[in-house]
Amino acid sequence: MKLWKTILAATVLALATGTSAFAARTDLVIGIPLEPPHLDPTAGAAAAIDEVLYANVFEGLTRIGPKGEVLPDLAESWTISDDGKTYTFKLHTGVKFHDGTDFDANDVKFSLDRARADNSVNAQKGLFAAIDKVDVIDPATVKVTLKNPQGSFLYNMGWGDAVIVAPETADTNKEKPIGTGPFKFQSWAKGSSITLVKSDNYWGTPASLDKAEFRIVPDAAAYVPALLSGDIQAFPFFDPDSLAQVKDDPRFKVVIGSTEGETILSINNKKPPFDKLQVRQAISYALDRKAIIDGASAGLGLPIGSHMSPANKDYFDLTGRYPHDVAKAKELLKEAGLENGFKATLKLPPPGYARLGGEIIASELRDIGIDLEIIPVEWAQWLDQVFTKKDYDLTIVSHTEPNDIDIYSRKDYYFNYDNPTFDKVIADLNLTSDEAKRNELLGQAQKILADDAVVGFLYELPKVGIWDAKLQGLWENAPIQANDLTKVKWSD
Amino acid sequence: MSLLEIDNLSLTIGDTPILKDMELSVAPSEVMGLVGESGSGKSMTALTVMRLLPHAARATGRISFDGIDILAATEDQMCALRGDDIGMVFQEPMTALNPVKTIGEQVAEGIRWHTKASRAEAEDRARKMLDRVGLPSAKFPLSRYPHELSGGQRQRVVIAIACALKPKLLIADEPTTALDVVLQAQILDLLRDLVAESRMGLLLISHDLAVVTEMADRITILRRGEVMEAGDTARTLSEQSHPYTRQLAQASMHVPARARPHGAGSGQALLQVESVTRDYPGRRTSLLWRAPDIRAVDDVSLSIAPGRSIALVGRSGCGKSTLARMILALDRPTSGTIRFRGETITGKSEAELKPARRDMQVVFQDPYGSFDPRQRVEKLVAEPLHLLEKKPTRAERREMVAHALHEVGLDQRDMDKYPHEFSGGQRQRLSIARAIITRPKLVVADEPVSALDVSIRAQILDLFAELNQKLGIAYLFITHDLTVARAITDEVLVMHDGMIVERGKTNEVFDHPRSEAAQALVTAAPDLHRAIARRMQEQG
Amino acid sequence: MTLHIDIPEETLSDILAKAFRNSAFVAGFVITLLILAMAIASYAWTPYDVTRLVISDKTQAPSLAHWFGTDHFGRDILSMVMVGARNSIAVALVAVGIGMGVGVPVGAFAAARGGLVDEALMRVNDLVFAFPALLSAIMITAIFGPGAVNAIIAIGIFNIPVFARVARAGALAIWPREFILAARAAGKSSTQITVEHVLPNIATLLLVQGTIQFALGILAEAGLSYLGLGAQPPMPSWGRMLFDAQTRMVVAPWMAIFPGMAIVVTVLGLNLLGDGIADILDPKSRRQR
Amino acid sequence: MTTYLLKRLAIALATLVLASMVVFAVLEVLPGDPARLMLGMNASADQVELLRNQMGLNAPLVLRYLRWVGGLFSLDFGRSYTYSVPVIDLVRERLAVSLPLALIALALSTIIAIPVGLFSASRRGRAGDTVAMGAAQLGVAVPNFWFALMLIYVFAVWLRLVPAGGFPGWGAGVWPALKSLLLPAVALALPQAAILARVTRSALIEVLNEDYIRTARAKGLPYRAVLWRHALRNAMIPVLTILGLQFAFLLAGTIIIENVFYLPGLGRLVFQAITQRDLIVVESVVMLLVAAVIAVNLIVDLSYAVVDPRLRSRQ
Repeated sequence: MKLWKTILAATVLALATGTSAFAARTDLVIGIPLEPPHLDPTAGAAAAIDEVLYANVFEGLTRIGPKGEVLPDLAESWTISDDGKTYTFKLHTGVKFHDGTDFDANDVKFSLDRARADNSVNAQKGLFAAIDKVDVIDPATVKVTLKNPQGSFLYNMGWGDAVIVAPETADTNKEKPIGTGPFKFQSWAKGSSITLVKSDNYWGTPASLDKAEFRIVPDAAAYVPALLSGDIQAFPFFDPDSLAQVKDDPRFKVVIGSTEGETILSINNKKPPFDKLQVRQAISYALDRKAIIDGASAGLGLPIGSHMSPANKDYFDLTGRYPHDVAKAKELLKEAGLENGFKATLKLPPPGYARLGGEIIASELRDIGIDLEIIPVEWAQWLDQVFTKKDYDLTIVSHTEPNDIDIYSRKDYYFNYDNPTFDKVIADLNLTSDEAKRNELLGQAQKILADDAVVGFLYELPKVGIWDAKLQGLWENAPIQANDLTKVKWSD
Repeated sequence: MSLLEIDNLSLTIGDTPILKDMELSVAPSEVMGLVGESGSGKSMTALTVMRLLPHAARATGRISFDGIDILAATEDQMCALRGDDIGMVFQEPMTALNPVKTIGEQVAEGIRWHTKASRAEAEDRARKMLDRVGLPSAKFPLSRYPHELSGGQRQRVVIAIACALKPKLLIADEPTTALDVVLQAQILDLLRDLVAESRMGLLLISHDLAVVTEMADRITILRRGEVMEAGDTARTLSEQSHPYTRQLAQASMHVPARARPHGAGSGQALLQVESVTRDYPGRRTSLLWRAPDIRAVDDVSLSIAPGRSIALVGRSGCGKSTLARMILALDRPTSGTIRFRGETITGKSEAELKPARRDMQVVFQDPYGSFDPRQRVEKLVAEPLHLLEKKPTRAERREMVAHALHEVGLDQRDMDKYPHEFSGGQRQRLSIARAIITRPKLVVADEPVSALDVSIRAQILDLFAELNQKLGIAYLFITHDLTVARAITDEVLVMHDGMIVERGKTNEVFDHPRSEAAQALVTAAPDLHRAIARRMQEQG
Repeated sequence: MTLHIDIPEETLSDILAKAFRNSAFVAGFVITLLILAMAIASYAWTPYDVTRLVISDKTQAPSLAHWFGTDHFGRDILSMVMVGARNSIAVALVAVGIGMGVGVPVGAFAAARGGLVDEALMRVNDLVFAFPALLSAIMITAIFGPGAVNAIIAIGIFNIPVFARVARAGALAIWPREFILAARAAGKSSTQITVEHVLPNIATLLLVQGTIQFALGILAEAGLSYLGLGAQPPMPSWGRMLFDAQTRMVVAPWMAIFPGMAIVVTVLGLNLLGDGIADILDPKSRRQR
Repeated sequence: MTTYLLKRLAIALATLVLASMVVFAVLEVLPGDPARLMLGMNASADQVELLRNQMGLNAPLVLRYLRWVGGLFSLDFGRSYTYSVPVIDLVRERLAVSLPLALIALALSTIIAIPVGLFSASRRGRAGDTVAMGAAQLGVAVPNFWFALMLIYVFAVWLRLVPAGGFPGWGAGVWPALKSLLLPAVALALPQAAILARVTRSALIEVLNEDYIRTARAKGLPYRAVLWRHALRNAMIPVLTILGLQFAFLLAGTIIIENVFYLPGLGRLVFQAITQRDLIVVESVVMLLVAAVIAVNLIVDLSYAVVDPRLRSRQ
């Protein structure tokens, strides 16, 4: 036995030296759940693209800050005409792309025209719909004229899909992204990791990290061991389900923030029996939001009553509209002539909130006689069957795009909801840019959605971040799906 | 002092007794014959001497070899003896050699292991040894593999391995049982020469009295693990003082009483075979062409009259079984026609063959292989009834099976038993019952008694003779054993390399064989009478 | 590589007597019986209702109230293991049934006909073998949607070539036997011979291979439901219980231990049963892997 | 010998063509539209249609099949929908993980299993045999993803000897890359070693009953020499068959292990491609795996002939 012990001791020594020694570190390994399909934010909807590149490699005219506020970025300052239709942006000078070429107004015109062109493959083409024309005044000034005033235009220019690219490298960004940000792209091992390094010709305050590696960890089971073994030092979007194992560990900091994500039980409003208001209201009464949050999100995330995130300034608390009341729910079902319940399907996309939340909701609806058959689907199938063909009864999804209450007014949207009064409110909202007026209209919109019980409003998706206790500067909230590393550094 | 002395040796495997107080001794350059029927424990004696017994075996008593106490020897001591001082030859040549090693390696291995000779030296001695056993290196280089040799040649390699180091004692356990008569004679001659040349002691184990009589100076007769009688071969077999010895000797020479076959020889031929040939495709030696076809049966013509009993005799591989299968329409001839009861049966479909099959059935050699162990006797014996126009009812079927069992000397109640509940002899009776249940006109018997012990063989031959008398069934007997042919058949056809080289009345052909192949068969076939007579003459 | 079959020469009573002296058989038989009893019992009674979620008492350690503790939704793990047994066994059993039902006739037919038919069938067999089983199972469930039924089909398909090969090897060892020639001499067609003589003699071989494929079926079902493609909630399945447990290994180890043990014990039981049967009935037959 | 080789080759090609048709047909039936997935929820229907044309998804079925098969021969599998990169580059990257992982696992499995099989065959029925075979039974019964989790928590989290997962890439040096493949290889090797040990044992026991073993012992060779010089080589054929099957499984059957250790292997590439309806990747990689299996079978067949001379002269 003695020999065996010495051999084990020797191997432990040899292997241990392999792990990194603890000097003041300037490198960081971040864990992300999904691998971006490619590295061009202007040509794909996948959130993973922005998680790696937004504010790190690419920059837009404006930028959205940690609290969702609009900050200047490549545009140093701007003036808005009285009728709110023309914006004149004053650009920073001496800015260079990572390939050394200069940045000026022409790149802005190229980027905006490219995004709103007919054959554009930009996933958020709607953001640029309001633009009438873009004029270059001089290399440092660009004038944008809108068809009609748009309150959210500056915010829209802060989206990942609105970053500024150079004409020469626009087509190759998918493989070799060239931007103006503090970090530049180094390498991409498909299926494994994406590495960024500090840009040596950055126009603004340089980043404190020299190297940032985004490592792809698809399986939640692997998050915890990766953290505990020191392979990965930060998970900005950690899986709440695995939190229990690490939250009391002094080596790590757990930061709970908010996102713009409204997690909802979407209902196909045209498909019987869901076309009856009493049935939808019965569902809302049957839902116990607290149990869902405890079971599916480890108790994190705030309940919501309508389609607005509590982190948003225009949030109206309507959670009281449908308190958890099984008796009321059964009564409503009797009114709708369905007292002995009915069968329906519940299609669940891959994320944890859906797969876990789905089981709890199925159990809760079973208490009032609605027997749900759970059908897990991949995103491709969900988009095809639910989103495009509307072939579904119920589904669970979290809408993470900011300020997206207008989706209920879109024709042919997968809710199959059609309410002219609601559409009128949204139309007025688009035309006004006065804050007080917008707040009042948004309130009306939220109230209508709650009264119509268009969907089952569940909770605001929490941003569960966990990283090394000695790491500073990572965002607490996620107003948009991004990991802004510009301010991140090690404390000791 | 004798080379090998065994006294009151008892052996049990697990809890079944194998040998009881056995005595035996072999002197240098003496041939001791050990005779016994299957299950008598003769092979186990050899394995006990070699100490190659299974784990559960327990041996008591004394075995001394050249002064060494075998039972007390350590495994290392035994390893030193085996292959060097004691050599052993086994029964089944086809599986006795390692298929993936060359014959050179297998012969040289023993030499190198015992004498630490160099590879070249060992191979040279191996080449000499193989030459000595009749496998000249010109035709049989060391690089040949066992599957490239025939059964007889492989047995010669086994003998070469056993005698490579000039052992003091050679044990041969049924060395020629799996070989045909001519090959058997050659191997026995080889053994006799080797024993004489290096003054070896030979312990020859066999169930065939005639073989032992020709070879052995002294003889020990074993029955269920006990020695019945031992002594000088000629005197023991001629005086036959012990009743079991007498029974064995008589059974070996038994000829069933055959009155005139009833209504024989008249009328139209039952079976007419006209210039039948059967070719098998040669091995494909390369992509473009293959070796020339092998002609198993070459332009054979014969006819069998109703009730006649014909023998088809020849060395193994002469094509007799192939011919039998074609007659039974279990194999299609390449050319030529076979007519049965006047209708041609070659080239007919299974349905058309049904009436013909009803009148011809088959009995096989291996009593254990010819019955499906999963079925009851009733269903097995009744299988040919499938050929009847009208399917018999269950009761009719049981009645017909009972009748058939009675005819072959078995009891009605045996119908509900399974095959494994019967002895070898009884199973061969079941096989015959199956063959006669549809009252066939012709029964083809392919080596029906060669797997049976001598005493049982005699009873089965009597049964065949009796059925020929009572039911007038014609037989086509296929055998390589001339005593069986002489005992049971009227005419004989001698086959050699696919052709019938001689035909005629059985006794006439065997007494004065004209064709060269027939002569070789007759001279090689061991005959107990002749062997005893010659032994008596030698001792004067 | 033909299979050498020595057909046993014993009556049923001898076999049973030998069976209960064979330790592998006894152990395997007892374990399999226990698991089956647990599965059947779960239809009538389980300590708690597996469909009721009680979030308030989630991830409780094993206690008198909950012998195996509770999972992340407060469900009783013992009850889920019992009901999960029902699902795993059903999937594996039917999958073996499909494998045998299709594979054995194909294998027997190929052995009986020989020549081109045999060659063609064996090529198709090799083709199915060539497809990576797990990947193809995922493709099947992706096309027809996950669920116990599709898992059965996916696993069943990949049992077919195994049984076809075993049945063909077994039949090829029987066809040259003399009692087959005797049956041909009695005018029986190759199909009749296959049914009456060949199949009964390779039955034990198939039974042994059946237990092995049954055990592999349990593991395959666990793998598929681990990937979320097996039986869907509220029907519990051992594989998905392991998946749910892995993010709580440190905090709630019992969530991983009990379903894992259930899988190990069931597969172990079945393999021992297979070994036992093989040793008892066909001491000299070599089991195809 | 050559006819044996050519015949097997012809069969292999026929199986490959058949496989390509089956794979292509199966994937045409797969529901879900890759273009819609790439553009997300906010893109309009005509934008999706535009992308479908750009990607050639609307071309007639037969044309796409022929174009794809044509590409197969020149190793140009076409471009992946999601990664918009030649599939062959993707596959080459992933093979750099899957191939070494499979080889290490196979080596581990063989090194453990053959001696154990030999040991328990030579001590058949005695204590050593029952213990070894008991362990083998357990090895087969443990689901490998459960075993993997145990390994991670012991060796990566607690002892911190090896990384808990991920693959640093061969660029980061051979030793770190090997270290990251160590645990997954052990997790994969265990069940395979258990199966291989049982097969080796039963094959050896079968051979030890043969007559030529008795002839060898009668030559005076001690038991150990008989085992190594005569029994082992004859038992190789069933062992080789199992090794062939195992290598084929290790190439593509390791999705779950690749998930647990988040390794960028071939299995996960195809699994993700299926979920993202990246048909070109699925078709090409499955074809590659089928071809690999057929090649492995061919090699196993040839190795039979090397081991057993009887097969060499067979027509």
